[in-house]
Amino acid sequence: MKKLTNKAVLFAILGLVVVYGIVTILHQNHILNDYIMRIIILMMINAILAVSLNLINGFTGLFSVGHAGFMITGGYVAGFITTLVFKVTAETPYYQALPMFVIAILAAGAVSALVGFLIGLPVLRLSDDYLAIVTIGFGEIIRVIFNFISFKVDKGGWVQDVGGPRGLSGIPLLSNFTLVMIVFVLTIIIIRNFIYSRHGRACIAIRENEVAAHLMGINITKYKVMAFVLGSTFAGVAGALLAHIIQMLHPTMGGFMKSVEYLIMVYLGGMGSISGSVIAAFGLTAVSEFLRPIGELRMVLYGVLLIILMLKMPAGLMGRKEFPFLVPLKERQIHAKN
Amino acid sequence: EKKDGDSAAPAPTEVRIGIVAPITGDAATFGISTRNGAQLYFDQVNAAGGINGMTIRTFVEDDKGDPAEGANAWSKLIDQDKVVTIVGTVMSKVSLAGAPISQNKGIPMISPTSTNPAVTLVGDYVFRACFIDPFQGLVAAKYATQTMNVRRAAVLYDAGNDYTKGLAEVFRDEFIKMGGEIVAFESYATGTSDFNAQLVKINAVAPDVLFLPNYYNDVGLIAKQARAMGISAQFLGGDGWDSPDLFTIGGTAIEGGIFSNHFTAESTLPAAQAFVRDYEARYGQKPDALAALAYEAAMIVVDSIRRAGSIDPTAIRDAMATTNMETITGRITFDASRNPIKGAVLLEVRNGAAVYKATVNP
Amino acid sequence: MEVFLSQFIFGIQRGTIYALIALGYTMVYGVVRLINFAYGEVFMLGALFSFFIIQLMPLPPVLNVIVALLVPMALCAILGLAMDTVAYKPLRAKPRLAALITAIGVSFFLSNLVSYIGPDSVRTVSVLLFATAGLVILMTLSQKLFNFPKVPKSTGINWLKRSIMVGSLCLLGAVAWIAKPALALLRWKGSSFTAFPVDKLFEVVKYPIFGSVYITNVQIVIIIVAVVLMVALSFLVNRTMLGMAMRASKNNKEAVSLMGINVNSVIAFTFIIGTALAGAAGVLSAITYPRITAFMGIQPGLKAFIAAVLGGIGSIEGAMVGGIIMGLAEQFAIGLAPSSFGAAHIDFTPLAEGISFAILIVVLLLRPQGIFGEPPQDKV
Amino acid sequence: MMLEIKDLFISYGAIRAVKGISFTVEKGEIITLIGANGAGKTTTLKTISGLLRPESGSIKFKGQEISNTAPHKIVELGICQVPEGRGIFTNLTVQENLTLATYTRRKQKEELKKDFERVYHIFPRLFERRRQPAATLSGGEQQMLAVGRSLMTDGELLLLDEPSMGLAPVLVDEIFRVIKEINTMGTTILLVEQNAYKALEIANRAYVLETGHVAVSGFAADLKDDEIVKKAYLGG
Amino acid sequence: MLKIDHLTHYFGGLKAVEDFSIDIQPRQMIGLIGPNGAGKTTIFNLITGVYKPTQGHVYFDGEDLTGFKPWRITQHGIVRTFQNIRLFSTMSVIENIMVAHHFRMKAGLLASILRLPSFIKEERETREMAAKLADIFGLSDVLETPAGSLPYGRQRRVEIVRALVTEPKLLLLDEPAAGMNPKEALELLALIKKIAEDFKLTILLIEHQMPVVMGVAERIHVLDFGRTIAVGTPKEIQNHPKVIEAYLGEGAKL
Ligand SMILES: Nc1ncnc2c1ncn2[C@@H]1O[C@H](COP(=O)(O)OP(=O)(O)OP(=O)(O)O)[C@@H](O)[C@H]1O
Ligand SMILES: Nc1ncnc2c1ncn2[C@@H]1O[C@H](COP(=O)(O)OP(=O)(O)OP(=O)(O)O)[C@@H](O)[C@H]1O
Ligand SMILES: [Mg+2]
Ligand SMILES: [Mg+2]
Repeated sequence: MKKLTNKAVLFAILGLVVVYGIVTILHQNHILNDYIMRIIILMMINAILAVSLNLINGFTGLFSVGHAGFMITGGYVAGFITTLVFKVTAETPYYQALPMFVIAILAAGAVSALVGFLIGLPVLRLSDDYLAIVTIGFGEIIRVIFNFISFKVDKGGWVQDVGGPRGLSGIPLLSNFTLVMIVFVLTIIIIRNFIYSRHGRACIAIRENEVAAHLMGINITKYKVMAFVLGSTFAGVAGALLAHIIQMLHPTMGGFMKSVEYLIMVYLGGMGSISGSVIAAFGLTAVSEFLRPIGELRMVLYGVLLIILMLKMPAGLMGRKEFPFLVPLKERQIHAKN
Repeated sequence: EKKDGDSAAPAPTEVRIGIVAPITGDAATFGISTRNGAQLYFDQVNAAGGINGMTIRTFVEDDKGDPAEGANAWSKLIDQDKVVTIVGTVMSKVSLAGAPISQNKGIPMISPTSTNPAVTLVGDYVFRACFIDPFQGLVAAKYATQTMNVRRAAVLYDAGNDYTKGLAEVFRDEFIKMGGEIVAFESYATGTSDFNAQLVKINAVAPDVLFLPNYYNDVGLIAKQARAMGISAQFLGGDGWDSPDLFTIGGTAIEGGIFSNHFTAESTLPAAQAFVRDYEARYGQKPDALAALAYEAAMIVVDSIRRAGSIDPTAIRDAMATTNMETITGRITFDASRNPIKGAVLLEVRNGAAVYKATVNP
Repeated sequence: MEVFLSQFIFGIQRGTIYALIALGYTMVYGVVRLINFAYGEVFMLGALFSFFIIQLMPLPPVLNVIVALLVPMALCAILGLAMDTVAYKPLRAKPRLAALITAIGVSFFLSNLVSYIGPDSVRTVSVLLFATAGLVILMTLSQKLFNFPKVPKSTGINWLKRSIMVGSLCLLGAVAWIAKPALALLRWKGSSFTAFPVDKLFEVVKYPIFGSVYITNVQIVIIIVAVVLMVALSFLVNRTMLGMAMRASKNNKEAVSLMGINVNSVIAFTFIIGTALAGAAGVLSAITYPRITAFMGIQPGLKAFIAAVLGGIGSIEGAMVGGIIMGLAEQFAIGLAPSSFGAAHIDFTPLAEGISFAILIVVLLLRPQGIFGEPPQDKV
Repeated sequence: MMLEIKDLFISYGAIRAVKGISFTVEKGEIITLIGANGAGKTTTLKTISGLLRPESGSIKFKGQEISNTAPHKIVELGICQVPEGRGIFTNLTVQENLTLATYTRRKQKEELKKDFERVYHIFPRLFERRRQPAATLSGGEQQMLAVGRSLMTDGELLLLDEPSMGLAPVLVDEIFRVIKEINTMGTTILLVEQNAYKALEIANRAYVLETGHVAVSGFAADLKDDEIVKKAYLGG
Repeated sequence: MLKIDHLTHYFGGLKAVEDFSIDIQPRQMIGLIGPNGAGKTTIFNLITGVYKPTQGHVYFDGEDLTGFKPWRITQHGIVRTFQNIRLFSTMSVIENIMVAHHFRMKAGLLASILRLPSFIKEERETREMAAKLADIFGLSDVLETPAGSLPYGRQRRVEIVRALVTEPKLLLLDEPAAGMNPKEALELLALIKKIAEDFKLTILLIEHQMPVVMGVAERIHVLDFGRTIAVGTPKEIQNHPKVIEAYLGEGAKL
C-alpha cells in the first residue's frame, strides 16, 4: 500500500474539493459574481490549452504554433452539434442539454484528434523552425477554411447565414464552473499520468536527443504523432468548452495571434512543466483581464510585462519544476534534486 | 440578483452605462471613434444637467475585436459595474458574443455599427443603430441600375469581414434581380494592402461600376491601385467609406466615388451640425461614420432612459423599443426585429470631401 | 496573355516587397536563430519615421527621397540596437525560446504604443517615462541607502549604465512632452490609418510594355533596391571578415570569442543591419502601398518569416527567392481562383489565402531545409 | 611569470567543480594538467580564457589580473585556446576558419601571410583541404584545424584541451610532435590531457588534479616514475 | 549472427565505405580500427539504420535488416553507443536508463493513464532493474543527477548501461574509451569483458586506444578510406605493414 503514502496527492484532492466548495458557496452568495466566475472558467480553459500545448512543445520538444487551429476545430464541431444538430437553445433545461453537450465535447476531441493526426503524420519529420512554419501554415489554413465555409440555415422562418466571416452564433451557454473544472482536472491527471509513464518518457527522450531516442528503440514518429494528437484532442475539448461560454465562434479565434497567446503561456510558465502552464494560463488570463482599467495602455503594459518576466526568469516561471502532487512518488526525488 | 437593497435605497443619483469598443488591437481605429462618439454625447448630457437629475457614469471596456474579450467586457459591465444599458460594439462577431449575455441578464444593449442581421435576433434586449446590410446593398444596386442606368458591375470585398461580405452579397443579388450582370465578384483577405491581383481580373472584364463595400482605408488603397491600372468604372460603396481619411489615403483616385451613409455633414439638422462641430472641437478631427453612429446610439439610450423615467433595465428596454425621435440623421424608429428604420443619404466625393447627392428612404 | 503578364508583373512587385522584408529578417535569423517577432514593428516604424520626415521637411524631391529613406534606416538601426541590448542580449546564453517571448513582448509593446501615441495621449507617455526614470533613481538610491546585498561589485559601470538609462528616459520624456503640437501638426493620430504622402516624394510614372501591360517607376525602383541589397548583403556575408564572423557565430558562439572576436558586437552589428533593412523595407512598402498604421507590421513580419524559412534559414538568396515565390504564388492563386462560381455564387478567392500556405507546406515537405538552406549537419 | 593561478574556485550553479586550485606557468614551458574525469581540468581552462567566471581566486597573465575580462579581450592579450571538442566552424571552409582567427589583426598583411605559411607548413593536410567546408574533415583533420587556428591568433600562451582525444595513434604522435614544435618556436603551452604518458613525455612540469584540487605536482619526468601517479592515472 | 555483405556507402561523391563485409559469430568480440575518417562510424550508422546503404546488405540472425528504421533494428537486438555522447542530458541517469527499456515494457496507453496496478508493477521493476545495472557500472551515487552534468567518463558509462537495458544481442561500441585516461580505459576494458560474459553479448568495438582493442578483440578489421586493408588477430594486425603505415605509426608501442 505504498501508493497511499503519496500525501501530496491526498492534499491536492482535499484542496481541490475545498476550493470547489468555497468557490461554489461564494458564488451562490453573490460574493463571487458571474463575471468573476466567467474569468475563472476561462482561466481553466486556457490552462487546458496551455497544458496540452506544453505536451507538444515542452515535453516532446516539437515547435507547434497552430494550437488555436485545433481549438476552433473542436469549437466548431461542438457548436455545430449542440446548436444545429441537437438544436439546444437557451430554453433547453440543463439536464437535457448536458448529455448532448458531453457528446459534443467528445466529438470535438475526436475530430481535433483526427485533424491532428492527418496533419501530424506528414509534417512531424520537420524540425524546429520549419515545423513552426508548417504548423502556422496549417493553423492558418484551418482558419481560412472556416472563413470559407458558410451556408444558410432556416431558423424558424428566418434564413440565416452561418459560418464564414459571420461565425457561428446562437451557441447555448453550457460550460459552467463544475463541468469545466471536471474537464480541467481530468486533463491535468491524464497528461500527468501520460508524462510519467514509459510513453511520456519516450516523448521527453525525443526532446532531449532525437537520434539517441531513435536508436534506443523508440519509434519516434509514433510518439511525436501521439503527443501531437493528444495535444490536439485536448485543444479540441477546450475549444468545445470555450464555444459554449463565449456562445460565439469566429474564424479569427483560430488565427495565428491566438496560437501565439497559448505559446506565451507555455513558455512563460516553463517548457516541460504542467504546473508552470497552469500558473501562466491562470496568471495571464487574470492579468490581461484585470489590466482593463488602464484602457489603451493595457497591451503596452502587457508587452513590458512579458519582457520583464522573461528577462528575470528565462526558463519560465517554473522552469521544469512541478508541484509535488503533479509528480508520482517515485519520480519526486529526482525533481527535488534538480 | 439585482435585488440586494436596490428598492430600499434612496433614489439613485447616477445612471451607469457601459461602452464597449475595440480600443486596442488592429481595429483600434474604429473602436476609438466609437468610444469618442458615445462619450461625447454622454458628457454633453451631463453638462446639460444629466438625465432627470441623475448624472451618467460611463464604463468603457475594450474588446480588442475579439469575441472572447467582448464577452468578458459584457460580463464585467453587467455583473460587476452594474450598468443598466450597454452601447456596443463595433464588430458583429463581438456583439454576437455580448448579446446573449445582455439577453440573459436582461440588460438592454445597442450596437452602433454591427450590421449582421443575426445580432438583434439574439433577443428582445438587443438593438442596433445602423441599418442592416440588405438596406444599403439595395440602395447601391438601385442607384447603379436606375440612376446611373448601367448593367455591368464588379464587386471587391473583404472576405474576412461579415459586414463587407454581407453588403457585397446583397448588392450582387439585388443588382441581378434588377436586371444587371455581375461581371466580377472578387474578395481579398483582411489586412491585405495589395489588391492588384483582383483588380487585374476586374480590369479584364471592364465593368461600368465597381462596388466596394469596404472600410475607407481599404477603399482608398483599392481606388488608387484601380485607377493606376486604368480601371475607369464608377466606384460605389457604403457607410464604411465615411471617414476623412478616405480622402487622404485615396487622394484623387477616389474623386467621383459615391457611397450611401447615415448622415451628411452638410445636413441642415441642427443636431448634426452641432455634433460635427463639437466632435471636431474635442477630438481635433472630423467624425467618421462610426463616431456618428455611436453618438446616435448614445442619443437613443439617453432618450429611452428619459422616457422610461427609471433606470430599471426592463423599463429602459421597453422604452427603447418604442423609440421615435430626431437624431443627427433624422427621425428614427425600430422595427419588430429592433433594427432602426431610417433613411440613407447618398454622398459623392468631390475635391476631397463628401458632398450630399440624394436622400433615400426605406 | 495580357492578364497573365500583368499578374506576373504585380506578382513580382508583391514578391519583391516580401523579399525586401525577408532580407533583413533572414540575416538576423540566420545568425542568432531568433524568430524576431518585433521585426514587423521595426518595419512599421520605418514607414512611420519616413512619414514624419516627409511632413517635417519639405525638401526638393530628389533629396527628399534620399532623406526619407536613409534617416528612417538609421533610426531603425538605433532602435534595433536598443532592442537587442535590452531584450535579447541578456538571454543569449539562455534557451532560444526565451528570447522569442521577449520578442513577442517587444512587438506588443511597440505596436500598441504607436497606436496609443497621438496628440491626446503623448503627454501621458511623457509622464510615464519620467515616472520610470524616477523609479530607477529611487531603486538605485534605496539600494545604496539600505545596502541591499545585490549591488554588484563593479558599481562604476553600473552607475554609468543607470545614468545613461535615466538620462535617456528623461530625454525621451521631454521629447514626448513637447511632441504634442508636433504630432498635431504632422496629422498623426495614433490609432488611425494614415496616408503615406508618396506624391511628395515623386510622381508615379507608367511605362507601357505590351497592350495594357505596364511597369511603373516605383516597381522598377523596388526591384533595383532589392537586387542591390541582396548582392550587397551576399557580399557582406560571404566575402567579408565580418560576414565570416557572423556565419561562425551561428555555428559556435563560444569558439568565436576564442578567436578574439567580441560575439556581442558581431550580433549587435547584425541587428543594426537587419533593422536598418527592415526600416528601408517599411519605407519602400509604404511608397508602394501608401497606408500606414500601428499594426501594419504584423502580417509582413509573418510573411517575412515564411519567406525566410521557405528560402532556407540564413540564406540571403533564399530570402529573395522565397519572397518572390510567395508573391507570385499568392498573385496567381488569387488570379486563378474562381469567384462567383456556379448558381450559388461560391467565391473561392478566400481559399487563395490558404493556397500560399499550402505551397509553402508542400515545398518544405519536399525540401525540409528550404530552397537554399543547408541540410542540418547532425553527424551521428 | 606568464600565468599565475591562485586559490581558484569555480562553480556551476550549486555544483562546485574547482575547489582552490593554484599553479603557475613560466614563459616557454609546457605545463600539463592531468587527472581523472571530472577533475575540473576543462573548467579551469575555460575560466582562464574567460568563458566562465570564477567564484573567487585570481588569474594573473603577465602580472595582469584577467579573471573578470571578456574572452575576446583575453585573446587579444595573448592567450588562445583549443577547446574540448575542437569548436571549429563547420559551416566555414578550412581557409575561412584560419582567416577568422586573425580577425583582431586584420591589418598586418605580410605577417598574416607568414602565419598561414607556418600553419600550412605544420599541417600540410590542411593546405590540401583549404577550400573544403570544415564539416567534411575527419576527426583528426578537425583537430589539426583547431590547433592551426589557435596558432593564427598569435598568442603567447596556448591552452590545449585534450588535443589527442579520438585520434588514431599515428595522429596522436603527430599532434604531440606538433605541440613540441610549436613550443620550440616560442609558444608557451598549457596542456590538458588524458593521455598522461604522452603528456608527461613532452611536458616540463605537471599538475595532477583530483576532484577540484591539485593532488600532486612536480617535474614531468619525476611524476612519470612516481608510483602513486602511475597507479592512479597510468594504469600501470 | 551479424553478416554484412559488400556494404558500400557514398556521401555525395565521397566513398565513405566501400565493399565492406564481415561475419560475426555469437559471443565474439571484434575490433574495428582505422584512421580518422576511414568510415568506421559510418559502418555503425549503416548497421543501425541511421543511413541506408548505397549497396550491400546487413543480415542479423539470418534476417535482412537493410533499410529498416533505427528503432526496429534496436528492437531486433542491435544497440550502440555514440562517438559524440548522446545522452538525454536533462533527464536523470536512471530515467536515461529506463527510457532505453521502453520497448521491452508492455503497459499500454490506457493502463498508463489510469495507472493500473500492472503499470505500477512494471514501472517499479524497471526502476529496480535500472538501478541494479547502474550499480554494476558504479553509477549508484548519481542515479538522480541530470546526465548532462556528469563528467565525460561517467557519461560514457551511462551510455553503455543505457544500451544494455535494451537487452541486446549485439553491442556496437563507438570509441567507448575516448576521453579516459589509460587507467580508466583499462578499467573499462575489464568491465566490457565482464558484461560480455554476464549478458552473453556479441561485441563490435571501434577504438583508437590500442591497449583496449588489443585487450578485448579476438579479431580486428582495419579500414582505410572505406576499404578493408587488413583482418586478423591483434598480433597479426600489430605487425601488418599496411596497418603500421596507415594507422599505428612507426613508433607505435603498446
Ligand atoms: N555545464 C555543467 N553543469 C554542471 N556541472 C558541470 C558542467 N560542466 C562540468 N560540470 C561538472 O564539473 C566538474 C568538472 O568538470 P570538467 O569538465 O572540468 O572535468 P574534466 O577534468 O575536464 O573532465 P574530462 O576529463 O572528463 O574532460 C565535473 O564534476 C562535472 O560534472
Ligand atoms: N553525414 C555525412 N555527410 C558527408 N560526409 C560524411 C558524413 N558522415 C561522415 N562523412 C564522411 O565520411 C567519412 C567517414 O566518416 P566516419 O565518421 O565513418 O569516420 P570514422 O572512421 O568513424 O573516423 P573517426 O575515427 O575520426 O571517428 C569521413 O570522410 C567523413 O567526413
Ligand atoms: Mg575535460
Ligand atoms: Mg567515428
